[in-house]
Amino acid sequence: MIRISDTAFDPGAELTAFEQNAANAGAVVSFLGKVRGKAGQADVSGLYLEHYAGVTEAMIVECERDVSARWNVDDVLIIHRIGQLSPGEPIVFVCVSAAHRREAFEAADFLMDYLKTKAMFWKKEVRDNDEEWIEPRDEDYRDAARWREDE
Amino acid sequence: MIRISDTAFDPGAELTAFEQNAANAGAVVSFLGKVRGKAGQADVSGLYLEHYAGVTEAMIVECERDVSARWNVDDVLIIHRIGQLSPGEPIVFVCVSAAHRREAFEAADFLMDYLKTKAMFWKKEVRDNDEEWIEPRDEDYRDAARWREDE
Amino acid sequence: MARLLFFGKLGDLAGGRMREQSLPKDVVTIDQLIAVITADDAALGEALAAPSVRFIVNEKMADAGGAISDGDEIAFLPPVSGG
Amino acid sequence: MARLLFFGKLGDLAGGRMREQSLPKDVVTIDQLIAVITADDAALGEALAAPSVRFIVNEKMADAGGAISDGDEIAFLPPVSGG
Repeated sequence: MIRISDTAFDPGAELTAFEQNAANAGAVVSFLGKVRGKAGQADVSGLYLEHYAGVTEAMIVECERDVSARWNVDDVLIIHRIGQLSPGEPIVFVCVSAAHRREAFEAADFLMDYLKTKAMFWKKEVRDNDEEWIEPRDEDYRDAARWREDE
Repeated sequence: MIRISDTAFDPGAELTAFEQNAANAGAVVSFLGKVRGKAGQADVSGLYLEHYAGVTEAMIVECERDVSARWNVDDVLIIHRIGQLSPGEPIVFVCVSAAHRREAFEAADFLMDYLKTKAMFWKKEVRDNDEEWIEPRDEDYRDAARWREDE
Repeated sequence: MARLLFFGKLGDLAGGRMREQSLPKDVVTIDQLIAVITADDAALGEALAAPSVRFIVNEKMADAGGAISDGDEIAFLPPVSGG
Repeated sequence: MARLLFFGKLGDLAGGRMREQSLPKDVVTIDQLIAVITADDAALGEALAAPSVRFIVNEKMADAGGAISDGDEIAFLPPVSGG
């Protein structure tokens, strides 16, 4: 399930709904990404995120299919914010349930690498005196490349 | 923080408290382990877990210190059930917050390997017609061994 | 009329996320469209021609030589940054 | 009196998680304690002597040759299974 929304969400409530629905899963891994209040030395006053409505969702659905083909997972939930966000607010929340923990960990890790380097979101950091459209860090690309060789 | 308890807990509420307290963390990874209703073909009616009060906690605190020495994490929460549990109930919940996601993922993964193969818990599976004290699977030991070479 | 979409920093440069533009008869590839835009707005044109920019035509990935025609939706994508 | 603790399947075999036992004068190692227990209860003694069983004396890891004395807390641990 994929949900892209311009309103705030509550990761704890989402985890509760997800795990109670994962009746026979032994393992549930979640990742929560939050807006940080600092970027290096600079104070961050907020983020602005945009996406390509329709296309972004369709590509994430395809990525979820890849995950299901590659790992034995029971269920996947992806929530991603767009719009204006303040420091401390959730940006992204990924939940994966599976029979065993290794699969849940790997699938969640893979989905986050996808969302960071391939999913069609654009993020502007608004700082005290300027603003900047963020691009993936080198380590984000390296993380994403980990999955390539055994594909 | 480590909490071993013989009463049920709510992972969603725990995640909410944890992540709201992780004010400047960019990444929060959680792992939830639940009682599965099946063990192979057999129906599982419940689990019974015990620990070595005092010693189990002290060793987990030491493991948390290892995690802090090895990864740049902000905070760690470990909740582990003992006593009688029914299928679907949470057994273990681990949360790790960090500035960046790779550290949060690795530390949570490491902690789960520790809890599965080294922490002093003993788990009896109660099935329809028999019961069995569980021991780690071969793959649990293999997972735990991943962390050894670069220690 | 083609529908042009600009995301991220390209939207800021273009002064808007979307514009409608009729394509001259001899503009049949993305490259050629970028040349037309550059004639009007050199800064935007240069940004659109950067090697890191990708293109989507009618919701499918395309390359700079990809065919376009009036009525298409043509999106210009700078490097993404989700999560 | 020593305080003996049996966890997991060892507790089931011993018929209880805890027992108090006074150690004979010549019982000064865990090995020797297991021999005493075996004389009384062969099944339990054999289980305690299994290579996978670990020992904790006064909250510190010990090996089978480790010294014990009256008043110690001696714990017998089968393979763990948390999480």
